[in-house]
Amino acid sequence: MSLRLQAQSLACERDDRWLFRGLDLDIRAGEIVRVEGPNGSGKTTLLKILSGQLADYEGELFWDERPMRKARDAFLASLLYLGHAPGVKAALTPLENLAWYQALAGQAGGESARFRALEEVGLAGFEDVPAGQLSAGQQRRVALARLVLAPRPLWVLDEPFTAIDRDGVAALERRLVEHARRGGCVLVTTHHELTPCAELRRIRLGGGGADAGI
Amino acid sequence: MWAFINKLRSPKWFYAISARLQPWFWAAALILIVTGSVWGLAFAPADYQQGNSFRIIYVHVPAAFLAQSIFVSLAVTGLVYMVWKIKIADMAATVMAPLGAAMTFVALFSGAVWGVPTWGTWWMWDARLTSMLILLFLYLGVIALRGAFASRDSASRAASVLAMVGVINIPIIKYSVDWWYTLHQPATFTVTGRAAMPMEMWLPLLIMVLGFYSFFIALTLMRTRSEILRREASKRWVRELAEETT
Amino acid sequence: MAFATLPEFLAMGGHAPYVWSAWGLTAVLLLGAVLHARFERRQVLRQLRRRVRREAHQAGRSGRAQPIQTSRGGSTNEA
Amino acid sequence: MPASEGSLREGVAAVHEEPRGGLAVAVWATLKRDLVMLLRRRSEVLNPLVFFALVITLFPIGISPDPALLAAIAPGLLWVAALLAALLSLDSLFRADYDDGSLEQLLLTPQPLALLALAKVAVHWLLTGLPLALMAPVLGIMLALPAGSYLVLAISLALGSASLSLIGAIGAALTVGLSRGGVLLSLLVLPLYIPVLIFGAGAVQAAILGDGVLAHLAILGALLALALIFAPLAIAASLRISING
Repeated sequence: MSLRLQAQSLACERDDRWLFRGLDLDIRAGEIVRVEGPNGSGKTTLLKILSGQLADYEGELFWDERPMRKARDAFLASLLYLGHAPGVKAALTPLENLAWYQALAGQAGGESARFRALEEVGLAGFEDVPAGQLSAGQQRRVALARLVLAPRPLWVLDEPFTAIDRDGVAALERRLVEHARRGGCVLVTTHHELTPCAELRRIRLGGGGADAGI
Repeated sequence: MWAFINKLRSPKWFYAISARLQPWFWAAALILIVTGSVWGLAFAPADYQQGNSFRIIYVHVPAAFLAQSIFVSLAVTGLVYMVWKIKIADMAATVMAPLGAAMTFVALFSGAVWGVPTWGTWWMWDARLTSMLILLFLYLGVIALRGAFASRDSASRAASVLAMVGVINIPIIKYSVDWWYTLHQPATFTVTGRAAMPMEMWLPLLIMVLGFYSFFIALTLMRTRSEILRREASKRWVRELAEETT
Repeated sequence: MAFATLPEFLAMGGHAPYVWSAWGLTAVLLLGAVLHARFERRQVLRQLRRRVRREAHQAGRSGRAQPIQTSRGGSTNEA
Repeated sequence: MPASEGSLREGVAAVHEEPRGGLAVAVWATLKRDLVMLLRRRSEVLNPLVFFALVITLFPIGISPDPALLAAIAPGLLWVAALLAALLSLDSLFRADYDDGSLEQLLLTPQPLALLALAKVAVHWLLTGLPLALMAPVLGIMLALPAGSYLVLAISLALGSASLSLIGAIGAALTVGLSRGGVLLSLLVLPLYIPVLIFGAGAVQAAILGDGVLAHLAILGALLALALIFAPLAIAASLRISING
């Protein structure tokens, strides 16, 4: 199972300002790639481009050595993206939230899978409480339960540690490493310092993209 | 065709070529509008029914034509921008929209003023005037939407989509308003719908229409050039240009 | 010629207010558009020159020979 | 960790063989999710209906209680008030999803965004347009709407409000990223509503006059068909623009 996300001379211009230019990336199975940079350096934009949300870039993207344009469906089916906002509906219970994501992904997994995923992220007992009544950290955990729920090889996580307590952070870090070791691949931005490990790699975006390219 | 599209990608090329085209369109606009105005105002015969008030036609019709054409141009440039990502198209759309709104306003105002001697009232829910009024709202929507976004790229795309949606709707709006009007007021008299106009009347009208189109093209070229300088201010060729023209 | 005398022309057969106000507004808007476009162009050029000067000055002060192309700063879309 | 190495592989294999019926499942789940959510916040569903009734109450007070006069303007009044009521709830169509990040997730599914957006629009119609259409005859009585036009009023509103929801959703998608999109949304959308208004109110008027209403309803149907073809594409394109802020 090959797993390879490549970018060639990737550049993004927003309103006449280059966020980054000439960025070459080659992300393979078994890696945790942390995108670093000061605020406004285009971390989120890069993740959005690499997760196929933004078509507004220059350069080429490849998934499994095929151009992204052709491989888009296969790519989206392998991708799990968690953005700044958790994507959890306050009016729905954690179970219902996960059920929607399961259906969107076209997964067969039933109720038991959802229960197990919620238990994994420490939300046992909260399955039927409307998410609006949960704390910000717990809502984030509902979103993180999708990591357990859907066996997707590529994880793109934008600030996944936000609002999570210390135990949760440690558990999430373990989960990332484990995912990488099992042949998955993680692309992450975070202000939290990740414990160094063999799988961890860093990409640095400079202010205004001056040192990212050219 | 393809080569032309590729050339359009370069604002520098457009800036150079438009500099050469611009004077011709200004000259054409000036000559045509002056000729058409003198002819229409002073030489064309008075209408046997409406007398001299019919001379409003020489500004009303060209403005109405232009108002509709500019909206179609907005949609076309929007499509070009969305499909080929040609920035020039969006710059042109940015500068065309206010002129289109102004022309719509001219058509509305002249139509309303024309209504006083014709219908005896300042405003009549005439099919054409109503369609024009709706068109004005469509223009205001496009302009407001473009202004509402913080990011210019998003604003451009949103305005393009709205212009395209609007252009699909314009014929529908026009036909439904025409139908609505005939239903409510059995058509007695429309100001511009005229079977046969003598040549001395329609020739100046044609000249005025052509003059207005030349004016539109000339003004769009000129303002697009300013827009290029504004948006490409960080490019080397623009800097050099700025230093040259000091 | 549809009119014999100038006052007759100006009176427009009694329709003067309508004809002249419609034509007048059109003329004002067209002329206004031209003047605005000219003013806009001058202003853009002026801003551009100011920006070039400012950045040349900044580059000179910081003591490095900076190529024009990569120097950035200030807001780009003040329009 | 229950997800073993095997299950990751399985999952990867599963995604490569396109899940069958995935689209229908996703659209159905989106429909169900939105319905459940709105039904849990009933006031949001009721507000447009109350607004509709209120506006209709204002007219006799503002104009005259004379039944003959009211009967003459009733078709147009009912249609305009229903149109404004439907507009009222449009702003929140995508906003909650935008704010909590679900919209990004919706954009990232392998399923076509246009159809998922269509599911959301369908919910909007089911909980706004359809109740308004059902409620309109009651308000028609209060406006002394002539007999024989009640059914046509409900049918024309039901058909027309579906077009309104679709067209309005384009505006909602374009303005969802703007902090103050509400007024702008009305400015964008109302001009596009005019053909629907003309034929909708026209149908009721024709029913009162005893003319054939089928032609009007057919045109409303044609407008709906057009909207069904084009609007989802425009909505999807607009959502992609808005998500990039």
